[in-house]
Amino acid sequence: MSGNSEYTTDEMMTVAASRELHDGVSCFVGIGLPSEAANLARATHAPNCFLIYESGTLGAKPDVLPLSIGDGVLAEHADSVVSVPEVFNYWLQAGRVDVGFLGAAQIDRYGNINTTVVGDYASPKVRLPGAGGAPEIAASAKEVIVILRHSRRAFVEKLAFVTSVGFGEGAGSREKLGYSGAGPSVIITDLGVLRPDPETREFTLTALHPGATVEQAKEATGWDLAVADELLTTDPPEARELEVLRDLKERTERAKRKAEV
Amino acid sequence: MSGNSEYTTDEMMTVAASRELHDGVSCFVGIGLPSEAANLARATHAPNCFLIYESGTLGAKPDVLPLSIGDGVLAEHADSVVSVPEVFNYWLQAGRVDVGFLGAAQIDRYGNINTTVVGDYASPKVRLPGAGGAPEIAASAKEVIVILRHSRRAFVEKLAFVTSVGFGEGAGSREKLGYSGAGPSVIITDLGVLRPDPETREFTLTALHPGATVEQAKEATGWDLAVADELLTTDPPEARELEVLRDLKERTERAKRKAEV
Amino acid sequence: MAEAEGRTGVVSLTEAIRELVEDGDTVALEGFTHLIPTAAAHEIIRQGRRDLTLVRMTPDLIYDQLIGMGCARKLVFSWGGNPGVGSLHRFRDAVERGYPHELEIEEHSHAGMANRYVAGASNLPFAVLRGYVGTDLPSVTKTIAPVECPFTGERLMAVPALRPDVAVIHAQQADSRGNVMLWGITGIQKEAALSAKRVIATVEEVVDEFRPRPFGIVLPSVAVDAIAVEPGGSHPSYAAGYYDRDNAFYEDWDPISRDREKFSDWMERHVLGTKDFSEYLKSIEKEVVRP
Amino acid sequence: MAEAEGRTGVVSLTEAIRELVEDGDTVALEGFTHLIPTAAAHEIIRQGRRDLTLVRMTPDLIYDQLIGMGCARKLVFSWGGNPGVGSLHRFRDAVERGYPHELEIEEHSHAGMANRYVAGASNLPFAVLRGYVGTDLPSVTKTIAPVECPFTGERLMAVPALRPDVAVIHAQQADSRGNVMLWGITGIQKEAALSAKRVIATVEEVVDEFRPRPFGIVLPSVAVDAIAVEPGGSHPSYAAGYYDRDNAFYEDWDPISRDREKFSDWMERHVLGTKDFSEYLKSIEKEVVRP
Repeated sequence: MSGNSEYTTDEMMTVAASRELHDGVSCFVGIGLPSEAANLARATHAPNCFLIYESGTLGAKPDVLPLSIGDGVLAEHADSVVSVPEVFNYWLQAGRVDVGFLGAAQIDRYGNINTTVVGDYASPKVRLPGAGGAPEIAASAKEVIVILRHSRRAFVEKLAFVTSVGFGEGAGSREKLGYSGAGPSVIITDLGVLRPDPETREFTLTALHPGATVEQAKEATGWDLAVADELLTTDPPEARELEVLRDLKERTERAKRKAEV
Repeated sequence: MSGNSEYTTDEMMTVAASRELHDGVSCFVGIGLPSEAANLARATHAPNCFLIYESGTLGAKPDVLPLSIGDGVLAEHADSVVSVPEVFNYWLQAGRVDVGFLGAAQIDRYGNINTTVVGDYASPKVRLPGAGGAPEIAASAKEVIVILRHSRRAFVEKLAFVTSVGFGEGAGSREKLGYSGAGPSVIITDLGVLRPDPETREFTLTALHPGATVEQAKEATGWDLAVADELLTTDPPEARELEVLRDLKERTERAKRKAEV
Repeated sequence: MAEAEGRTGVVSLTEAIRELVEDGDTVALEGFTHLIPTAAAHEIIRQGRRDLTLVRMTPDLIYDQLIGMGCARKLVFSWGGNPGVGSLHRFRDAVERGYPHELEIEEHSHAGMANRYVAGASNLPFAVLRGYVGTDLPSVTKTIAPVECPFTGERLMAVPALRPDVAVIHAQQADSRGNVMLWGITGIQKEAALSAKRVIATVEEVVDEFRPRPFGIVLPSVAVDAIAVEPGGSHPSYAAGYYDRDNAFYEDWDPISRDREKFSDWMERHVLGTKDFSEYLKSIEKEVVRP
Repeated sequence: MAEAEGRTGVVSLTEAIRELVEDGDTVALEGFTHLIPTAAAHEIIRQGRRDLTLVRMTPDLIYDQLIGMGCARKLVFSWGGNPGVGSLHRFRDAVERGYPHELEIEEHSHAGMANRYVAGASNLPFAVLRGYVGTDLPSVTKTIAPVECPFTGERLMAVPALRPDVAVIHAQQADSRGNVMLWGITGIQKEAALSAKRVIATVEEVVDEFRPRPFGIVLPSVAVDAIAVEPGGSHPSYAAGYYDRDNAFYEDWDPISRDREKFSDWMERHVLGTKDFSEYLKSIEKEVVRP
C-alpha cells in the first residue's frame, strides 16, 4: 500500500471507516460521517454495496454526498424508493440490513449511544435531536459500525440517556433483550479503532491511526480505556482513497453552492 | 318514470340494486352481480361513486365489466392502485368505505352470509370458494348491500357456516361484536327487496318487483318470510337503465370474445 | 443464485425450481388475478415436487393443477375459485373426496392473509386486524386468536406471520442489475416476496433500464434469488403492457378439470409432455379451436 | 370543502387553514426532508393558531418556527434537528428554557412514529414493532408498552395509533379530479394523510391528467379535504421535478434562529408581514445577499 502523509485526521477516520464496509453488503446509512464513509467505500473497493437510507431509498447511488437524509440525489439512481414504514419494517426489522452505519453524540464503553439529551431529561442542559432511526438500526442490523470523533465529551463513563443499545451492560445483554443483530462491531474515530472485547464486550483500542498515541486516545476517553496487547497501526489513506474522497467532497461542495444560488 | 315491460328478472334485480347506490359514495365492490349493479349505477345516476375493488384499484372506472376482480380494465382508469394490504387496512378497515356490495351463496334471516361450505366443514357436500374479502367488508363497510337470486337453496333457515356477519343473532349482535359498520341495509333479489326490521333486524320483504308475488318469495325462502304491512312495488327498469345495462353487457361480451381470439 | 457482483442472475426456470424448491417446502405463488406465475407452477409439477404446503390468497387454476397432480399436502388460502367462471374442481375433489389424496386446509379471509404476509415481511410473529369476530372461521382455523390493545384494552384479532420457504412471482421486467419491476395491479406480491426465505421471479423480459410505469413497484435485486425469463409466463392471466387475459382458457378449464381422467390426460399432454413453458404455450395453441 | 360532484375543491390556503385547523388541534405536517409543507406552516403561524399538538417525525425549520412563535403546546416527534446543519434553536430554547413557553414532548424512534401512523391509517388502536427494549425511551415516553404474541408468546413493543385532527402535506401535482400525486421520496405522507380526520394538500400545480412518475403515489380525491396551489410551497426543501433544496437557507437559519430577537424580527418581517407564501418568497429573495 502506498502511503500519503498529507491528509487530515478526519480523512483518516473516514477512510478507515469506509474500509470496514465489505463489497456486496447491504448497509443502512446515517447522514453525515457514515454517509461519507459508505459512499467512499462504494466509490472504491465496494462498488456493489447496497446503500439504504431511512428516507426509503434502496440501493441509493448518490454521485454527490446527500445534504439531508432525503435528498433527491438519493432517489435519482436508487434501485427502488419505498415509504418510511416499509424501509423500517420490510428492510431493517426484517433483517435485510447487514451493516448499520451510525454516528453518535455520546457513546459508552459498551457501545451504547446517546443522541437524546445531555443533563437531566426533564430539564436538559443540551437537547439533542433524538432517536431518529438509530434505536432500531442498533437493534436489527446484523452488525453496527459507529463513526465519531474521539473526545472526552463524546466517550463518556455514563450516558445521560440510552437512545440506542450497543452491548447494554456487557456480555449477554443483547441476547437478554432479544435483539437479533450482533451489535456494534467497531468504533472508528479520528484517533484509532476500537473493537469489543470478545468476552466482556467492552470496547478496546485495537488500532491507532498513524501519528496518534495511546495517551491521546486515553485522554479523549471518559473511561479507563483498555488497550489491546497487540496494538495495530492503521494503514494510511491510499492515494486513490484520498483522491476519491476529496473529489466526492469537492463535487458535493460544488453542488451545494449551486443549490445556494 | 317510463316503464318497459320487456326485461328479465335478472335485469330488474341489477337495476334495483344499482338504484341503492347513491352518487358520491365510496363502494367496495364484489365481482359478478355486485360489480354489474355498481357499474350500472356509475353509468347512470351515480357518475361520481368511487368504486373500490379488493385487488387494490381505487376509483375504478371500467368501461366494460371486469371478468375478474383484478382485471386490467379496473386499473387503467383508476384514480389510484394500491397493494392488497393497503386496500384492506387503509381503506376498508379504516372506515373509508360507505357501501360494501356483496353477493352470497347462502344467506339467513339476519343477513349472515355463507360462502364457505355446504354440509359439514370437515367433509363438505359442496366446498365453496371461501371468505375472500367478504368478512371484513361485512364488518367494516358503513353499510352493506347484498344481491343474490331468490331461492330456497340460497335463503336458508340455518347457515352451514357463517363466513360473514350480517346482524348475527339479531338486534344488538353487531354492537356486541364491536363492528363499526351498520350491517346489511338491504337484500336485492330477482323477486323483490328485503330490508331489516328496525327492531329485530330480521330481513322482511318490503317490495316486490313487478310481476312477482308474495307466494313466490315465500316459496323461495327457507324461513318463514315476514312481509311488510305496506308492500311496495319496485319501479320497473327505465328505458335508459335497460339501455345502459344492455350496452354494458354487450360491450363486455365483445371484449370477452376479443380476449378469446 | 446471485452472481459474484451481488446481482441476481438470470437462470433457466428449470434450474431455479430445481435449486430453490424442495419437497415438503412451504411455497407461495402469488399474483392477484394479474401476473399469476403459471410457468413456475408448471415447472414445479414437471419436476414432481411433493408434500408442498401451498400458500396463496386466491388459489386458482395453477393451484387446481398442483393439487390435482398430487403436489400439495396442505393449502393455506382465502378464496379458492376459478375467477369469473366458478369452482375449482380439482380443489373441490381433494377437499370433498380426498382425491388424489387428503388435503389439509387452513383458511382465512383476504384481509387476514394479506396481514399475515405483512407480518412475515416485517419479521413480526403476528399481525392485528379487525375481523373474524362472530364468524365460524376461528372455530375451524387455529391460526386466529384474540389480542388486546395494551393502551385501550380493546380486543382485536391476531393472525400469525406467513414465512414461506419460497415465494414465486411473475413480473413484467427485470433490469440489467437484477431488479424486478411490476406495474398495474401488484396485489400482495411485494409482501409475499419479502416474507419468504427464497424468492423466484419469472419475467416477461429483461430491459436495460426501467422507465416509470403506472403504479409500478421495484423489488431490488438483493431481495430476489433467481430470475427466469418466461414470456407469456402468466398465461391465462394477463401481464399489463404485454398481453390480455385469455378468458376462454378459464372457461375451457371448467370441463377439463371437472373430470379426473380428462384432467390427467390434459396435464400429461400439455405440462408433463412439454419440456418448458414455451413448448406448453405452443402445445395448447395447436389444440384449441375457438369460434 | 369538497365540491358538489364529490371532487376535492381547490381553495386558497388561507381558507383551507381557516376552515380546517382549529386552536387545540393535533396537527401533523409531514414530508421527510422532501416536500415539506412550509407554505401551510406559515399560514398556520399567520392565522395565530394556539395550543396545537404538533406531530412530525422530523420537526425541522417549520416546527422550529411554529414552536418559536408560540403555536405549540406539545410536540410528538422522533428527530428534531436542522437537517445537515445542526440544532433547532427555537425547539431547544423551548425544551431547555421553556421559551416562549413550556413545550410538552412525546418522543419516539422513527420506526415507532412510522408504525403509529400506519396503525392510525389502518384504524387500529396500536402497532407492534421490535425496538425500544433496553433504551431509556420507555422510561420517559408513556406511549410505549410491551405486548405478547398470542401464538409464540414472544414479547414485542406496542405503540398507540396516531390519529391527528389534521394532516398537511405538500405534493407536486393535483389533477382535475382532485387527486393528489407525489413522487420521488414520499416518506410517511400517505400514512399521515390517511391517519388524519382532515387532510390539506398544497401542490406545485394542477394538471389535467397525471403521467407515470418514478415511485409515484396517488392519494385519491376522496382522501383529501382541501387542495391549495402553492408553487414553491415546500421551500427551503425541494420538490422533485420542480426545484432543488435551498441549502443556504438551512445554513442561514442557524444564526437567525439562535437569537430570540433576531428570530422574532425575521418572522415578523417575512411571515407575519406578508399576506401569503408568494409574497413571502419575494420577501426573502430581496433580503438574501449570497456570494
